[in-house]
Amino acid sequence: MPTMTLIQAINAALDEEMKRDERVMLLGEDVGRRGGVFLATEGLQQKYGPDRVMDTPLSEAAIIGAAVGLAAHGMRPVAEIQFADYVFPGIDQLFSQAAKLRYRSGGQFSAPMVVRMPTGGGVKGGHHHSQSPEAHFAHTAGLKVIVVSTPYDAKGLLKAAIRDDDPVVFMEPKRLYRAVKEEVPTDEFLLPIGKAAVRRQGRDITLVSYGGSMVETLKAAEEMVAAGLEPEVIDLRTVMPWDKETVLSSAAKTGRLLVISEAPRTASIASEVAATVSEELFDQLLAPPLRVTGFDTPYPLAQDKLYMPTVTRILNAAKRLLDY
Amino acid sequence: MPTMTLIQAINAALDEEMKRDERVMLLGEDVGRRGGVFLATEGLQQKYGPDRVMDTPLSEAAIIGAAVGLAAHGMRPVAEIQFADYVFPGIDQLFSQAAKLRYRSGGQFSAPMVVRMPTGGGVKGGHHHSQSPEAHFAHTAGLKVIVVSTPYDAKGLLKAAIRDDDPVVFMEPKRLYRAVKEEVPTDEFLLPIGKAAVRRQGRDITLVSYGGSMVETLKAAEEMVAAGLEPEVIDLRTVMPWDKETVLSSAAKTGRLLVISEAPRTASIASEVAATVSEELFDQLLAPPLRVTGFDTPYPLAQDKLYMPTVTRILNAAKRLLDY
Amino acid sequence: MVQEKVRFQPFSSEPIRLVDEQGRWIAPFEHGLPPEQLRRFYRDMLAARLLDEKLVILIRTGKTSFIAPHAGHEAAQVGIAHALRKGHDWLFPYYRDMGLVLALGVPLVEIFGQTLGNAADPAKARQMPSHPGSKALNVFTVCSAIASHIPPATGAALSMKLRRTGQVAVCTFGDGATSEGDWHAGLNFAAVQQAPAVFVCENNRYAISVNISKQTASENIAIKAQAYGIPGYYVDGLDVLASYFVMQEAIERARAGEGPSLVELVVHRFGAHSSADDDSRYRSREELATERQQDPLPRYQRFLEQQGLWDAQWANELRLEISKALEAALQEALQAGEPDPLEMFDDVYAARPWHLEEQRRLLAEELQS
Amino acid sequence: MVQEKVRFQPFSSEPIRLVDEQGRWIAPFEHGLPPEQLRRFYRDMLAARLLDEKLVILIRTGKTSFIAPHAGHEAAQVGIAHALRKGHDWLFPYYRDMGLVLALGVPLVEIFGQTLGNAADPAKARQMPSHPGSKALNVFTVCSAIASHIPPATGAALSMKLRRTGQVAVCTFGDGATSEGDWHAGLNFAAVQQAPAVFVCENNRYAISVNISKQTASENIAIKAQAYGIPGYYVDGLDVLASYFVMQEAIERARAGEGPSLVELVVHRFGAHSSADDDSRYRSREELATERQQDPLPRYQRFLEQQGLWDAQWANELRLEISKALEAALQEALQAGEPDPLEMFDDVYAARPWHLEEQRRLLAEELQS
Ligand SMILES: Cc1ncc(C[n+]2csc(CCOP(=O)(O)OP(=O)(O)O)c2C)c(N)n1
Ligand SMILES: Cc1ncc(C[n+]2csc(CCOP(=O)(O)OP(=O)(O)O)c2C)c(N)n1
Ligand SMILES: [Mg+2]
Ligand SMILES: [Mg+2]
Repeated sequence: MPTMTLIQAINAALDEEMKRDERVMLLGEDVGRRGGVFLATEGLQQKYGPDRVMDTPLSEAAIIGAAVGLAAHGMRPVAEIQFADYVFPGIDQLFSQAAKLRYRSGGQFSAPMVVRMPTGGGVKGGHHHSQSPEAHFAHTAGLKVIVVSTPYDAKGLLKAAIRDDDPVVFMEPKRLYRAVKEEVPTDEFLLPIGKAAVRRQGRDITLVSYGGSMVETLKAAEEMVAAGLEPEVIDLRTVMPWDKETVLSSAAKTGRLLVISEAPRTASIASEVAATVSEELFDQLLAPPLRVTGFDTPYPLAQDKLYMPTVTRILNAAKRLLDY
Repeated sequence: MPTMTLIQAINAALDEEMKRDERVMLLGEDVGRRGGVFLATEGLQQKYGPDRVMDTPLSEAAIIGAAVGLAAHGMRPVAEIQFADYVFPGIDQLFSQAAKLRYRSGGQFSAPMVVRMPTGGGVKGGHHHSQSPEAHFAHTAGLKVIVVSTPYDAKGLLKAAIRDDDPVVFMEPKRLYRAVKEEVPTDEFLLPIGKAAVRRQGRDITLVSYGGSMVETLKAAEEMVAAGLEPEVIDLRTVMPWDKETVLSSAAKTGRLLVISEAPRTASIASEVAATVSEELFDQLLAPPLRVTGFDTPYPLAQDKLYMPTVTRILNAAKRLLDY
Repeated sequence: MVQEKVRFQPFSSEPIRLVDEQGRWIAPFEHGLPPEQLRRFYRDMLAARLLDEKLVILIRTGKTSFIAPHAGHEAAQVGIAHALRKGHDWLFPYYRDMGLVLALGVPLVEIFGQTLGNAADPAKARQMPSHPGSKALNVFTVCSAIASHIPPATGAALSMKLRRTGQVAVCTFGDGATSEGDWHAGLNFAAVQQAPAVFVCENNRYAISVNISKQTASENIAIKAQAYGIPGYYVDGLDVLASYFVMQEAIERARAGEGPSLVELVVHRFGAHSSADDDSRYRSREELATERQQDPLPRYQRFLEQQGLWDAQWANELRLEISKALEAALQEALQAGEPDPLEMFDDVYAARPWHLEEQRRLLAEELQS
Repeated sequence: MVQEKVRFQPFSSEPIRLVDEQGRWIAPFEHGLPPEQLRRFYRDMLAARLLDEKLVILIRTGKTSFIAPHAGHEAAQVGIAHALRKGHDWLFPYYRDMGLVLALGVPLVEIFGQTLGNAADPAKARQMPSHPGSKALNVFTVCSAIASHIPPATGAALSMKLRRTGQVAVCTFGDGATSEGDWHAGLNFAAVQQAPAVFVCENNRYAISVNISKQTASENIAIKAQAYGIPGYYVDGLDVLASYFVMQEAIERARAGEGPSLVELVVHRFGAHSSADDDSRYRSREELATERQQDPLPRYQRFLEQQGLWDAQWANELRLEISKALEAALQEALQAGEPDPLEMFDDVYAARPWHLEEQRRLLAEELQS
């Protein structure tokens, strides 16, 4: 089995799906000749031509909106938004059109499309190349939302997203694009949307995270292990619909829940998971569900690393839970 | 003291602030000659002229974006978005420009502006005249977010918002515009942004709500009282920053928290309040914080009333808490 | 498209007009249409007008919650409907297009079902009235958010081009819509890709209360096509034949692979913006009276008279027949029951995830208790 | 604005050009500028070029994380800078405008501070390099989101008009920016209100890798002004005097209350899009070599020579002087320390609400431990 980086896995998934299904096409800013600013679509225009790997004008509304029409008419578009931060000029297309088309038409029309976007901080991107807007998508009925953290997942989930009959927002933590390589099968495999991965079994505390923050979460877990603890680590992978079952059964077992995400804190995915777990497991918890999140500030260039949950911050919160 | 509806209170607040400060101006679709589709700005163009009460082209990006420039240059613009549902074509202006201008310029520039919008359901508006998008705003650092529920508050808080040095999103539940009248002083008064109102003192359970859902929350409270219970009812009024102190001290007293809001459930203000209270009062709670919210579906015309938290739904949840 | 078939010049300074106020054919070419089709235009315009009147009654009698009257737009809408290939081409309409979707063949029962918001609405009564749609007829369900359907129309046209389906995407909107960013984004992308789309502005010179002078400083709407390197046609939309022929040329041009165009059909809005509006607040009754003098129906009647195709008895019978059909469909729609509240949780996704199952269960319990 | 002062026609089919490739003055009017000012243009273009080279070194040596080279844009940027009233008019620049803000007077130490992202950045190092701003000079801090500054420029211009300040808002952007919805929304509103704004496209025919042929199907950018009923000027942006004189006319037109205009300055982008880009992936080296032949600096040198204003020694000294100033400012900026991490919580709002106090405390504790 070959090893791949996350970006290579994305590229492979796109390639395979385009080969498999003629209706699959890519569109976005610089996805064609340049192969994307992160090279996610490298080589694909050469292979499939400019009609199926299409450079668009600089307009996120045009990209997402055209994807809606392409999908409604029978194509399987995969749109790229160059950075998650730039989804906002096109977000009405995502919210008013893509997310609601099936519903408003009573099931007559639908928009099976994927909107891919690099997300998150850690690459010295400042305000507009670092944000993690997944809560906006998850709060909007009609969208599925995936945030990957490994090459293997990226491939299996992107392929599943492309075949899904609903609009899927597919978020790729850019700081992980080339961070690690792992073995990724070259033959056909799909991963189920909505299913979390238990990265580590344990019984003392449940750490729930996803996306870029999985790095620090896993590091923190290692340090805990070194200190003789047994944390259970869950990677949500899909944040809408998120895998409540897996989280609840883990938290019921450990009695302690810590949710970690680099997105801003207020009204976040972390808030949702914490609120739900406290609602459903009140009696079985040994301590209150806690959150370690990004701060409620715009993303500051100078504090590119400190803005996000650090290992220290995660460990401090875990200690609070364990000492409770 | 005269009695006023909520819409009259808005109109009065705008009028007073325009009289007081020449820099205050209004802009939006139909706000001028027509006085707004809900007549919030009725009579003001006649009084202050078309330069200070300006009909704009049909573009929310132009409205919010121009407000940013007007504010940065020294005016005090009050922009109207015709329905909260239509903020999305202009949301990048709110998120990328208004919310981050002070931060990105290191405090050199700022955007003291208000974006008013009718919000929420209950008027047979279907998908696009019923939504409650406050969580999107609250999740975005740099914005203050107010959702009013009474004429008195509307006047005092709108005046405060206009004088505030930061961008404020001011949300007006449209189903309350003409629902009730109450006494509203004609002389100068301001209400503090970020301060909740305790609508009813009690000790058995804390009901936290805001905006349109205050109606059903208060009705539910009345029914509880009739059944011999003493609910405490809190109207958040500001959802960013929300008044944690008031909520915590009430929940600490009653031991039971129910948060009610007609906005969709996932990653909502209700989630945030529930998660925070469970985090901070874990030991003092007698039952898990619960939420009664709008459903995670687009807003359906046919179920205009059932989509929102009904009195029954609130009472059922309260019963769950009280029987816990 | 063969050059000799090109009849119209884009960017004219006066609106293109084939029939004058007196009903005279003033074009430099023969219309060449059979009497049947000429009468059919009248029939559809009359049906549109009578539907409008019926909708007004439904509002007055409290049977529906909202309407957006289309009276004054009939010639434009019927011209559009006849220029596209029904059930083959796609239509991306907006909320004022009831006359258009009717002429296109959307069944009256569906129209009334949507208006009543009951179980007769094939879209399950989730949107306000005036939001029709039909998968069967390729009518993309209307979305309230102004201009938000423009980029999807571009996308559908792109799909038609990529898959060589020979279809065209026709997208309608009002003058106000042209100010939205999505309008610009959609036209620009369509033009770059030479997608087979026709963008049609039903310019009634008002966006609710906002006069076009506050909407744009451009001479007219058609000239905005210059920004995209595509033709822009400035047309008298009270003239059904001008609307029809220009639309046809634009559509066939798109079908032939020559790219999109922008067609401006100048119309009047005889009613208020909607049943929620009071237009006397911003529009003088004199202005309205003058516009009503230019009603597209009598004008087209004069044309038929001049062509020797008018017959008072035929017209009376037509009116009766349409009225009956309207009433029958309305009655049928009225019979339909209320939608099942639990349908609320369907069609959010292709299948219900756990959280919607939970929320559905909560409501089901509430409804049972 | 007095009619006789109008020199330029909008919507020309060829770019407006006052100095040809050989450096000859080819305009039908006298330039009437004193030698000092003509030399100043050269000085500012050279400073812009040398700054660009310095920034490239900072990237190569790992001292900064990002730059967006402006080489090839100098004539356009210096033309703009000199046409506006410094410190009076407002500038809404974009990330490729380092040469422009320098010519406008933004101190080099601030520019380097912003580039280094340290405490020498008056904006507290919150944004990526290439995002300058200055309250003192009315330079609206650059925002990364393309075209998002257009509606704010319109708003500021509106404020200038309403309060009769006699100011003008000048707003710059690239060719790619013209595809965004906000660009359209901002220009349209400014035109309706006849706001004193000048919208300036630095058209280098690339948006990162996307050639203008995939960006828009319009003949050029200037013609897009037709959509807003305002003049659009198509200008050779490698000609500093053409850029200057056209900008001056557009700005004074706006100041005189005659409304906004769109100015297209056609330039070259000699570098890659940014330090994160590799333009050999999408742009042939031959194309680039041809463009480099049209370098605006030698062209303007030829003009000065023809005017008898060139002096090799003066030019050498100038280069030395600028290089020294650049190095001195860089050294000064390098001295500044890192920003205090706790500053992260400032300027979100005018004052910190409770949740930011809490979050700040959390970080403070973490930093102490
Ligand atoms: C994005 C958005 N903003 C605002 C509205 C509210 N609104 C509904 S119709 C309308 C006016 C539309 O005018 P126009 O495009 O000219 O069409 P007409 O109604 O005149 O046919 C407005 C502002 C909306 N539906 N969508
Ligand atoms: C809204 C938004 N979308 C995408 C980007 C990413 N991006 C940065 S620069 C750029 C190209 C801009 O090209 P152009 O406007 O021509 O300016 P130039 O860089 O050529 O000077 C893109 C796509 C962005 N910054 N903002
Ligand atoms: Mg109109
Ligand atoms: Mg460019």
